[in-house]
Amino acid sequence: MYLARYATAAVAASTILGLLSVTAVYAVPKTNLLSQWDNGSDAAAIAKLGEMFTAAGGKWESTSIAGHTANTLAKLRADVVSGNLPPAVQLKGPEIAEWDATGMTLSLDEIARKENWDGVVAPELLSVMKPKGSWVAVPMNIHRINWMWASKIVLDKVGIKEMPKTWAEFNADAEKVKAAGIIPIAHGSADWTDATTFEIVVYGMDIDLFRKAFIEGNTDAMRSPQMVAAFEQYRKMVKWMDPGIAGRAWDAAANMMLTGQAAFFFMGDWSIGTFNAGGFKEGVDYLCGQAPADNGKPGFILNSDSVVFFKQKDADYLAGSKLLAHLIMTKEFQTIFNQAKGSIPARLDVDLSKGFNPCQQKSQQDLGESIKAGTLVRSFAHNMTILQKYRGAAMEVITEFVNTPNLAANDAANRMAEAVEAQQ
Amino acid sequence: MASLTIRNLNKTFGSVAVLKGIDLEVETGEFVVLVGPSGCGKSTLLAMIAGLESVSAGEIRIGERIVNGVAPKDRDIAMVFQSYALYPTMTVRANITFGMESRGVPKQAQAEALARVAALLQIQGLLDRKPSQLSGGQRQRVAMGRALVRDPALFLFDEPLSNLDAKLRVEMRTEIKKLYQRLGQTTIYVTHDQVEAMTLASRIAVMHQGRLQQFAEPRTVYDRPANMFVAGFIGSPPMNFLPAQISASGPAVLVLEESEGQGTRLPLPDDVAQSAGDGRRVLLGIRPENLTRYDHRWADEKPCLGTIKAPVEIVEPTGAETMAVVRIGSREVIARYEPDAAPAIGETVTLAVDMAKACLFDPATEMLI
Amino acid sequence: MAEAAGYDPLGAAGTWRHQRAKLVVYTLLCLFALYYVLPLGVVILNSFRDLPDINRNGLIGLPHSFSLNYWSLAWDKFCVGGTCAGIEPFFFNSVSMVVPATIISTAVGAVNGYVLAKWRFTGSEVLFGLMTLGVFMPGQMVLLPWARVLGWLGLTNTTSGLVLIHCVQGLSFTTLFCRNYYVNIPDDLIKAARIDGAGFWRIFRKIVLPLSPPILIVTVIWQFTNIWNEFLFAVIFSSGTHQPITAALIALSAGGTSVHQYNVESAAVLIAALPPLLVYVFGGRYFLRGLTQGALK
Amino acid sequence: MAVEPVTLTSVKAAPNHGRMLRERLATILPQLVLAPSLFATLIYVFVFCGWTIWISLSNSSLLPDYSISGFHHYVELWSNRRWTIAYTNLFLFTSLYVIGATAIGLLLAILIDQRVRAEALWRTIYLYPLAVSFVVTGTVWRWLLSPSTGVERVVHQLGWASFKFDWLVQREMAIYTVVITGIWQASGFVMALFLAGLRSIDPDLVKAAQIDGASMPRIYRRIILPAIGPIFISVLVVLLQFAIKTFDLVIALTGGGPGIATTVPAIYVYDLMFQRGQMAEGAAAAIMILLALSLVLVPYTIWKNWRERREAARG
Repeated sequence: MYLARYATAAVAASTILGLLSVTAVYAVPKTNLLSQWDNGSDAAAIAKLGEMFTAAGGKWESTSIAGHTANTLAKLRADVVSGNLPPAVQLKGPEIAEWDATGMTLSLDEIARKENWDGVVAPELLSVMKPKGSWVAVPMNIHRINWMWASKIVLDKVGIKEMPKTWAEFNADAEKVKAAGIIPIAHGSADWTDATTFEIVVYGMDIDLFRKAFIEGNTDAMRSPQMVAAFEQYRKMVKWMDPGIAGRAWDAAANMMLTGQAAFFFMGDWSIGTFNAGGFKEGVDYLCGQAPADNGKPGFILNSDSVVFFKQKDADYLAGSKLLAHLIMTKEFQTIFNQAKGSIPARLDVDLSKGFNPCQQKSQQDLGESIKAGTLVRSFAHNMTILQKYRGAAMEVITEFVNTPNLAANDAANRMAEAVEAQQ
Repeated sequence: MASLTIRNLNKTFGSVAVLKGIDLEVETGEFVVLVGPSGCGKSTLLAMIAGLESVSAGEIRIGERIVNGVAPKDRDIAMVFQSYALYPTMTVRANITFGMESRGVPKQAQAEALARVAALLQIQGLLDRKPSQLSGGQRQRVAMGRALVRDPALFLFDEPLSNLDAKLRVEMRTEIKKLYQRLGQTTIYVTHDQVEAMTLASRIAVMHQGRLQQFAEPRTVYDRPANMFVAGFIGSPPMNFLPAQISASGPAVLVLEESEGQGTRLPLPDDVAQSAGDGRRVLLGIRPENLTRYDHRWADEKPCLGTIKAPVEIVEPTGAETMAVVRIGSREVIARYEPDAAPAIGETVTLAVDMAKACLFDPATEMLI
Repeated sequence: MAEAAGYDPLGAAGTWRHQRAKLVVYTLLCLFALYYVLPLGVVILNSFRDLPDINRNGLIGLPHSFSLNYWSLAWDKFCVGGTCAGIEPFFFNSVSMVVPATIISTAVGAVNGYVLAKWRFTGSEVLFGLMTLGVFMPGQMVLLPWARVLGWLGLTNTTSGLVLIHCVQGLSFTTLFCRNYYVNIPDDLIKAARIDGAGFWRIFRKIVLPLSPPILIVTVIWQFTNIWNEFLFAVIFSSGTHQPITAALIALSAGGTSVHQYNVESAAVLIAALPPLLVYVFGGRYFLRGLTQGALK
Repeated sequence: MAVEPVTLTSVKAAPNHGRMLRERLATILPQLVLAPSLFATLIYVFVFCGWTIWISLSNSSLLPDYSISGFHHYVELWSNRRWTIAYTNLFLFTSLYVIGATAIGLLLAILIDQRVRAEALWRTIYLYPLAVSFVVTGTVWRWLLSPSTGVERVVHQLGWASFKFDWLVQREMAIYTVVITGIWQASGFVMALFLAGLRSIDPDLVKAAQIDGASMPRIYRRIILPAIGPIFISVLVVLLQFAIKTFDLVIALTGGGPGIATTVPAIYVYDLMFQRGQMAEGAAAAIMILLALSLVLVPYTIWKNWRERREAARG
């Protein structure tokens, strides 16, 4: 009797211990992704990532914060100050380096080596994702900024056969459109949209100026005659916009182009998501082309969304971070995510022939050519180059220029240089 | 029931002294009225007896117990407020039983006490009403009921009748008197109305500027006021004051300083003159009812009668009596007339002064001589 | 009738002038009403229109199409805030935050007001002054200190943390409202109750609380709508599936890099605004009464 | 006889001890009850303010850093164009908003006070904006005020092609659209406050003035408005603190644009502290907001104290 009882107890105990050790070894991967993709198609794309995570046996949670990027960053800061590092956060450009410098980020070198990320990710992204030589961020996509979209209806009506290749051609075409009583450029003014269009102008006019001013943050370049010339070109373009730009959402501006109220529209490739959702077709309703570049070379302004992982005490979250990093880099996710968002995969080895929009295919092709031509740059307007404080100061001047008709190009250039210098 | 003893009680708010050295001994079963003009400290004194204000110095005893630091609820007192302080959200019933409920009195006992008080005050029909549905007089009764329902050591009344109209006030005054005569509880009653004080009190404590001026039976306070303040405060219309000088050469007389001609001479009881001293300057205090139309028949009845001639300036009939304001020297003096014998304005009348009832005050100290 | 007690400013004038004056009054009232109702009207109409209608005829216009479908889409299908379950989960997150925060801050405010109005002690007026300073703190400034405090208390990213924040930030208001109201309760009532043997809490429960409904309604309306609509803390101090409704609201109103479905978004916005709107519509009368009786003096 | 006092004291002594403690507790109970809220509020107000002052004097950038580096962030702040625009906007917006909301609120209160029919309906209509988040109403107002989607477009469609209402996109005028929207939201609340005041006026006062032959406008100007004087002060203080804290309205309506024309200090603080990683300068800006607040609060407190003392003196 005694013995039997003892045996039963022992068996029970060892079973429980066994179970415990099993759970300890096989942690349930957990994560909570903090991002600003909060709405509509963006949210759907992130929800897809969540499904993949769950399917791989993880416990998925996401926190999406809208509006101002400041909200996401405020949330990140609040979490850090409260001592609860978030496991995964959508961060980009120089912010990756800044947060990496705090020593709170999680190194992903092990998994990167195993999956050969260095071999498949676009080279221009490597320095961003590995600020100190160690992988701390996972790129989700490559956005192209220097797109020019045009309304097929308007071009046909006005008789423009080909997308303009240089700014001179563009200016001539815009005049034609204007003469036909149609708004030449659809635009919605906000600091980031104004800066997006302006960086396209600067890039198209003088790629060296772009590098000096917007990548190195050189203030002499900002007040140079070339920059003044770029502002002058921009002033012309602002005059070709309608008076209702202030406060207009960018997608409302896209709609003006799509419905033939306006001819051209400068915006990154996330517009494709909007075009698709509205049922508009490339070649029928709209055309896509590289924004004008006076050097005649293929060019590419790149923006990339990425996820940074922070150190965690909980083994479940560590496992989750590894799983999430792995999933983001899979071809499957890169395909699904980018088909929804209009961008192209951050991996160069994904086949875009199926399920991608023709413009996206062109984007991938141009990326390759641009790398060859040495014209690939990262986007200043989308926070891939200089620190937020310099970028913010410069963008303020650009958006002020757009909204102040009597602000001279020369003054704007000087003001931009001064604003950035004030932050140094 | 208990006595109340107050010794050298002081109260200061910041640097302001509100009560200065109050001594008061109230015997068991006495009805003491604290009376005085507003701001004299009487309500503060009552609040201190109730425990609603702290004691700055001195001591308060209820019965044998010093209650200085005792919470109001443990002092075994009941209080009726000027505003009645009926709980507006409770019915009359709940208002009356609230105190017993707070003290955990059994329901049965509560009901009995309620029935007793309701019958006593004849408010049986009002028990389920809210205070807002009661008239002023009914509210007053309920407020009394709330106090009467217990059998406290001490009843405290804080100007309970001042919110009632004149007629009701007189009625309720009588009611309170009846109740007291029936229950015989030790009661402290604050009022600024000297008529209430006179009618209700077994003893009156007159207060002024934080000091107790006089503490005595109503009759004494009226007839022999301790000082000019009490003399002026108690009695309506108030006592008249006339400057005068004592002359003890021959039969003692008082010479008015400011009368027509070379000074009217009024007879003075010898003992008064002697105790005051010859040639002393005094203030003559004489109540209006002791200053009236001269009648020859009185010469025999009233041994100490003087006369003054004065012109009438104003005549005020009040119904039962008529007041005549006459001028003596620079002073206006009020005399009392029977309505059918009232003088005419402008007439110079001869007034009889009943010097047996006169009070003499020291002009410097204002104290009764 | 309450009106009978009031005065009739126009009553004394002649009939013709009276009529003309009435006309002016109602015209003005209607004009202002238009100014006030317009935004709400636009959103309500849009919540029933289909997308082509909105895109073709603009955001402002009478419906050429009508469907109730968008309301149900908005409630539990629309993709917002990283999930595609509509705003329903956000809605209930908000409820579970707003209800306790409102009740606690009102209750504590009432007790504080009771102490500060009826149990004054040396320095209590100064303390009251200091407490009301909390009304003026800008939200952006206190964000990080709050993060630190929540970290210490272990309440980061929890509903309890948000409840705590809203309670502390609301205390200044609730205390101010209640104290100013309770000051008008006669001191004699409290004294009478003390002589009747009631203590601190019994007086509060039996005497003060039954007199409080007007001010409690003001406080509850104020707290409820403010906490429901507050977005900075709601967004920063919540996480994952605990985000309150304002997090979803910003997602709806902000541009973002995705496509606007104005009809569903309008419906979502209306659902999100419904609780405070209802509170105002049904509590408005009491709100005014509470204000009249001394909430703000 | 000799035994009795002994038993009395021995019986009384034991409960006396507990009783004394209980009574002590009872006397400080109000303070005890107040203490937790007081503690929380004082931390909230003073410690949080102190923390911000400290940060503004430090070198904090991405995250708080507690080494003091002096006042240079304040100097930088005032040399920043955007900040001077924000501060100027604050004063422009605040004064127009306070005046406008007070005037409209008062007018509405007076109109409603004319014994109108369906009073509750009018009140609800005017009061509801306060119930809805600015995140929502700001967006809708943007639609309404934007020339391409809003009022201007509708009027054009109705056939008046030259009609212009494009303040939202005019650099100099955009701040006034913020004022319009702000007034829209707050004036209903102001109306409620004034209405409460008007209702508390003794009707005899107005009757007396009517008998004296005063016209209605004159009665309002000379009798009623002076009688509700204290309400004006309450309204001013409430509106001022709303105005100075303005944040979500501007974010939703103009995003601080066109350009940076409608930036306000609260947005500036938020941008610097959270988006740009310039925490110290952001904290300095927050302190400047507090200073602007104290410009309002200090005179108000002095006035209030003076009034209370005067009332106390009158007894």
